[in-house]
Amino acid sequence: MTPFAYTAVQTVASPHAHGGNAVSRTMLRVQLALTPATAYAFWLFGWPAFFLWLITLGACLLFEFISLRLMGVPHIRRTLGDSSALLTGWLLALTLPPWAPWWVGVIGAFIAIVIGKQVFGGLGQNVFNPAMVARVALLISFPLPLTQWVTPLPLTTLAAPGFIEGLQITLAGLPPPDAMASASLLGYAKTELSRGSDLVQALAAGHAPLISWIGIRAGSLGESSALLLLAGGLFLLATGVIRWQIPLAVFAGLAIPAAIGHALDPAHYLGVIPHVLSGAAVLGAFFIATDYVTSPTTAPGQLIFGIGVGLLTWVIRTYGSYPEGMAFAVLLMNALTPIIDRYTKPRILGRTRAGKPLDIPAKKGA
Amino acid sequence: MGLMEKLFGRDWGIHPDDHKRPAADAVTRTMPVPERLFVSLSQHLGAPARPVVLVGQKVRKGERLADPQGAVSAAIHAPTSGTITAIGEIPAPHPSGLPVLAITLEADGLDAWADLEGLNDPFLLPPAEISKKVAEAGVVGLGGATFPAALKLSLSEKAKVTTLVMNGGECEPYLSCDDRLMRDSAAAIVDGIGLMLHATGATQALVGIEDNKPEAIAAMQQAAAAQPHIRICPVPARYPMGSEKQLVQELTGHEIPADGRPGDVGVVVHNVGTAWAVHQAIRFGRPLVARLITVNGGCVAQPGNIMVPLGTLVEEVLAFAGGLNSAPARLVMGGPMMGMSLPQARVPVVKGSSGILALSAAEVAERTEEPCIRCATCVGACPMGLLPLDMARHIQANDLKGAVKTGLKDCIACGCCAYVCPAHIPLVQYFSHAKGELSAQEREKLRQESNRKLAQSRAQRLEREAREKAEAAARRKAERAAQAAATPESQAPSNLPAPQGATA
Amino acid sequence: MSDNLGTIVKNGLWENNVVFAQMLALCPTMAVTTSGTNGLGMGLATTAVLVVSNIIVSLIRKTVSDQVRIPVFVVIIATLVTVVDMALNAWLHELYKVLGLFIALIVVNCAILGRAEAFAVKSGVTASAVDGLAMGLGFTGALTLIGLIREFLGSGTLFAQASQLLGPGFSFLEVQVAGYGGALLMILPPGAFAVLGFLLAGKRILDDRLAARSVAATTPATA
Amino acid sequence: MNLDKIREKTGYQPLLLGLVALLASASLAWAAHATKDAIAAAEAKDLRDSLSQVLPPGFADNDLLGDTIELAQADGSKRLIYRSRKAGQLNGAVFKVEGKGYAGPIQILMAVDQEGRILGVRVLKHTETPGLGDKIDVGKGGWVKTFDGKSLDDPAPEQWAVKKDGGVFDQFAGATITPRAVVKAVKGGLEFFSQHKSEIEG
Amino acid sequence: MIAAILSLTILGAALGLILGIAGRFLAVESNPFVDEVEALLPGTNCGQCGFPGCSGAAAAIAAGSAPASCCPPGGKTTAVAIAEKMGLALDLAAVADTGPKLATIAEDLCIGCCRCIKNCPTDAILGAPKQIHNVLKEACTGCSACIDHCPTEALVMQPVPITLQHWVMPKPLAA
Repeated sequence: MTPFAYTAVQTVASPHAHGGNAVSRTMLRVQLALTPATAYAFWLFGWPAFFLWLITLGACLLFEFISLRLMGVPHIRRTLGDSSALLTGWLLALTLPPWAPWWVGVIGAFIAIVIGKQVFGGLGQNVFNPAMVARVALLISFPLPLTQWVTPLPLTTLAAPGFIEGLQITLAGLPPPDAMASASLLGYAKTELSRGSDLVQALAAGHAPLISWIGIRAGSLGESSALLLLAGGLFLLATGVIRWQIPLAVFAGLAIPAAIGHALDPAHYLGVIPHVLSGAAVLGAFFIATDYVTSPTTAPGQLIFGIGVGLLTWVIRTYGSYPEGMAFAVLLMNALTPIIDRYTKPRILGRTRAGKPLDIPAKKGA
Repeated sequence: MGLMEKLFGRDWGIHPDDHKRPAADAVTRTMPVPERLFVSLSQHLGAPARPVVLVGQKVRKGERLADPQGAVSAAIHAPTSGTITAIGEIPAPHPSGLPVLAITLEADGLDAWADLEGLNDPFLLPPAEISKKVAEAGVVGLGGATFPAALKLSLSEKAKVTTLVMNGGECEPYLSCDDRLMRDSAAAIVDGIGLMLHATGATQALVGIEDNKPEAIAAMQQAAAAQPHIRICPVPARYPMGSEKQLVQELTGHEIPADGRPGDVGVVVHNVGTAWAVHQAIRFGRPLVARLITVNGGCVAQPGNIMVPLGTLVEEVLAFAGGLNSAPARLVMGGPMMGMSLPQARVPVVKGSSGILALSAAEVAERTEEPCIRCATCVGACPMGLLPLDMARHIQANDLKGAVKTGLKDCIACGCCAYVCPAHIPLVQYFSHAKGELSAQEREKLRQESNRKLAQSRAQRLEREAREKAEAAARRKAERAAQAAATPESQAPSNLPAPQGATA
Repeated sequence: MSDNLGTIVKNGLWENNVVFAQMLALCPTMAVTTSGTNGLGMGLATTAVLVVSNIIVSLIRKTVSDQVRIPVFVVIIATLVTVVDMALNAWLHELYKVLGLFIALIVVNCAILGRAEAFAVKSGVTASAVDGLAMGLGFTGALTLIGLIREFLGSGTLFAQASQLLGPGFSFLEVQVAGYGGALLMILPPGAFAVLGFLLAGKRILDDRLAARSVAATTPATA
Repeated sequence: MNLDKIREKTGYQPLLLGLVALLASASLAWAAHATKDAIAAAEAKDLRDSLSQVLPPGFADNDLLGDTIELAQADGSKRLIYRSRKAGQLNGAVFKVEGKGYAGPIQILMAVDQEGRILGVRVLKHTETPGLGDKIDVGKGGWVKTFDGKSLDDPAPEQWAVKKDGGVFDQFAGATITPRAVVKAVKGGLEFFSQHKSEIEG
Repeated sequence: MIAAILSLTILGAALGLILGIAGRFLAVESNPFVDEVEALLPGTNCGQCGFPGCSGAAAAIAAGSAPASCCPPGGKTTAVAIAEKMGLALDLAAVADTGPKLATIAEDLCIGCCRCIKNCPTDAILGAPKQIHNVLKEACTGCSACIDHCPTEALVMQPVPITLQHWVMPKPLAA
């Protein structure tokens, strides 16, 4: 027998065991899932893209630190350590034009962290997806730098800007040379449509869907490789970080109207493949719409939410004035999340959906 | 609604590491009676028992120490023979560390039973007689809720119960006392089930045993082979399968209405351990004075199941079990999911103690609370279909009404939500706190109600007294006036009726 | 109610500021503050209506019965606003082109009815006039501040077109930040909400600090 | 009877509210009367100002507002033409055209001289993306002034397009649709003028 | 012009008539909250709030001149209930809820003067002249009306002891 001294330090309730899941672990997994696509995008767009990413992340952490400090939150280091701010910055960076100047990243970080998140009360309290708030605010405020896409210039090619040149592009805000100016696939389609051209012919010239898969085309970092992002998304599904409802519903909401429209009038409606594989569809479906804080909590609610995001994206892409609508769609559905949650509450065991106790069944064999 | 549930299923509950072996496979040990026992008077749900012995009195094992008091209560018996040395307060086996009244019994070492008589053919007795015997033996639900068993037996007779659900689920990790009991004493349990069937008037018994206990299932199937109305039903291992509502739904398909009892769907639920205690009480007349306890946890040197006399200190049980490897981070009475953390080791074992766990820091995995990120893992885990995150949010904001609206009263405190929460939010503690506050408010309301009545009756009394005084004064005045006016007689009669009219 | 005039002025300008403390009249606050000039113009127009309506209400306060109090006030305010609207259109046409849409909004500006109900109906003419002026100037100040911030961040200018409102002599107010195109969001409604939110937070912090300081000043030093 | 008592009478309420309404409407009537002329003058001045923006200074000496003609367009709707004269001699026309922009219609006012040369172009109203398409505003850039002096023959009809489409007009970085729409609308205006020249002159 | 002025005047008069009639028939006599608030108060008229009895306090609360938390014996529960009824925001931190208290009598000091008995609003004190008095725990509201009347300071307010049955799990400290 080993004698021991034991006195409980404080009164704690059950349970006295824990499954071991942690917020930081979840965030880490999301970052892991983003890494391959991001690395590929760095290769595709070179040093400026890397610098912009770095600046955005750094600014997010800085603004988070300042906000927490101002609000007098204890254990700032621990709160920073849950890396939610890092993830917000990362997602934001993935939606920016790769060669955008540094201040785009910094202002974006300020909007995302301070206005999008901390003003609402910090992690878990924000109504809207902070990265998307920043993305939309930037797009509306600074339309020019936010719509300047460049043709991919892989790091390994000779013409790619070197380290110093990359720094100049990001820090001095050198606009990309005219020859490099390009449009994303959706932007190109939108322009062609407004010219009154036939989409079938316009797309035949140089924008084969295959390229969407490999991702060598103009666009933000997060548009660059649907394939790698898909792999990351599947990793999140497999590790249980996200559930299947939102991604599937987003794709369904986007693909079904796209298929119908394309079948009816291919000259005016893009097909399913360009819709799903270009723009922010994959990134949005797996990484943005699935944000825990701003999406519904129940499975049916998540399905409704996802379909709404997909459908609105399609509507904005097709009829709106912007070529891409994922960010707007996510924000709009974020606003609906409390209502969706309210009407998709799970049924409580022993109660009807309305919350009344179940009737006592008539006794059998009495 | 129906389609929704079919499509998405009710994927409730969790699958924690069960940690049941090797404790479940270790041979059951019986603990010798320690020198001194502390028999708590609050070993059951309901009012504490009222002691019927005096300090200095000698008792034999099984003699009654305390009578039930009130509608819901249970008798308490001497766990061994010896002398009563004190009746006073000792620390309760409860997280609050508050004192509880207990009888201290100095063992004489003989462990001599009182003269007890069992029944040879209890099936000839009317069911009510069985319930009475069970009540006399002080049997309570041994699953942990400690509801007086006899009450449930007799209540279910009134409620026209057709099915007796026996809970052998033991879904709590670490615990294996029911498992062990079923392996060792399957025949006694089956006999107890038979007696309970008789007492309740139910026509069939369904014994739900989680499929992670194949030995227990086999033993029970063998013991019940001859009795077709006692069916052994393996159920999938999933926490909290052993919770009443979940087990009844799993076995019978009936959903117990909220605020209702299993009786509402023609079912009564008892623990297999209770069946064993009923068997002991009816066949041998032995009251509940000892129980099988699982001693387990990372700090326990030789985990296993031990038959312990009630009133033994946790400290002594741990010592008998082989001591501890290291100082525990937390001592728990019951299972890790719903058990109570103990303030210290010098608290007695009671009827509801299914396990004593000495958990290491790694097992407890204590972490600081972080902000909720609304990941909704808790929503998926909740076996009741609640939204733990919303309830906790209401309680954090002191909005008890909002919490009740979101289903606080339906919460069974199973701990699934807190177990899976990545932000380490002590959800169950929020809910327990809120439930406690609610009942405190309820009590306060009742108290104010009665106070108001008292104040009103006092006000009425004062008014009456004042009025009576005034009337008396008026009467005296009138009398004096009458006397004074005795000579002019004509005025007296017209003067007198006035005060009388006022009183009427 | 009508304590000394100094308190009334302080109340209107700061303590009980229409926008920052009472959070009234947020509709015009959000709508017109796309530039400092617009804010100033709207504020001054509102102030004019507020002063006159306060005076009239105070004058007739003994005559008006409770039953028709609110309709009477509304008719008075609506008339005043319509007159201001016509006058601006006729004689300050350039400003009218900017503010025209919003002038009509003054009718439903709860700050005006609010002051009539909360102050003028209980106070004398002088106090009511001072209250109207102070509240109006507080409102003007708030609108101008919000307008300036939004204008600066949103279009990189300060007091653009101020000379059209105040006369050519005030063209020195007009500032243009070279090389800054502005963040357009700030001119759009979300920018108004964000700026107002930050200003409200700022005022709270300032008030807390002032309160803490006055407490510190009144408690004698114990060291 | 004092005022407090009278105020509570049921009959007092209609009297009071009626009186207030009477006074209010009377003062409104007076104000409307007093400002009527000034408002009309200010509005006429507005229109005149915008018309004179597209005309070179001193180009016209007549009152354009008083010298208008309505012509039917291809779709049947009417288009109002203001005729400019110097010393009684017709020397140009001012009219509105509409282009289909990126986010909605773009209203353009243009002036053309007798030879079919553009005297001036101004965008009156548009909903183009701020920061991108809104450079067609004269306040945000001098782009619309590049139309001055152009006619249907100069540049050649196939060069009446933005540079990206092989034309002579600049487009702005990030936005092609808006300038394209304006060019198309102005070209349409010129064509309209050349078709209806005789009617305008007549 | 005349028509516009005339129609507006008639409209004003007509609406004024409607309001005048409505004012006559729809007048609300008293504040409806008073009774409801009084029902929430303990009703013991102990006077700790500083108002003449519970009805006085209810009137003051309904009129807004007293806070919802003005009833010390009612404690947090009553304050919350009243605030809810009145739609008021309640600063719970301002409610100094020290927990329920009970009057207790120190037996060695009590001289059996019966003065406390006369002042107890709920008849919670038992006793006779020259006998040691006793407080009925169930009936004591903790209003402390008796305390000042004890000539020997035998009456003391003591917190109600927490028992296992009354224990409430503490709220987790927010992170």
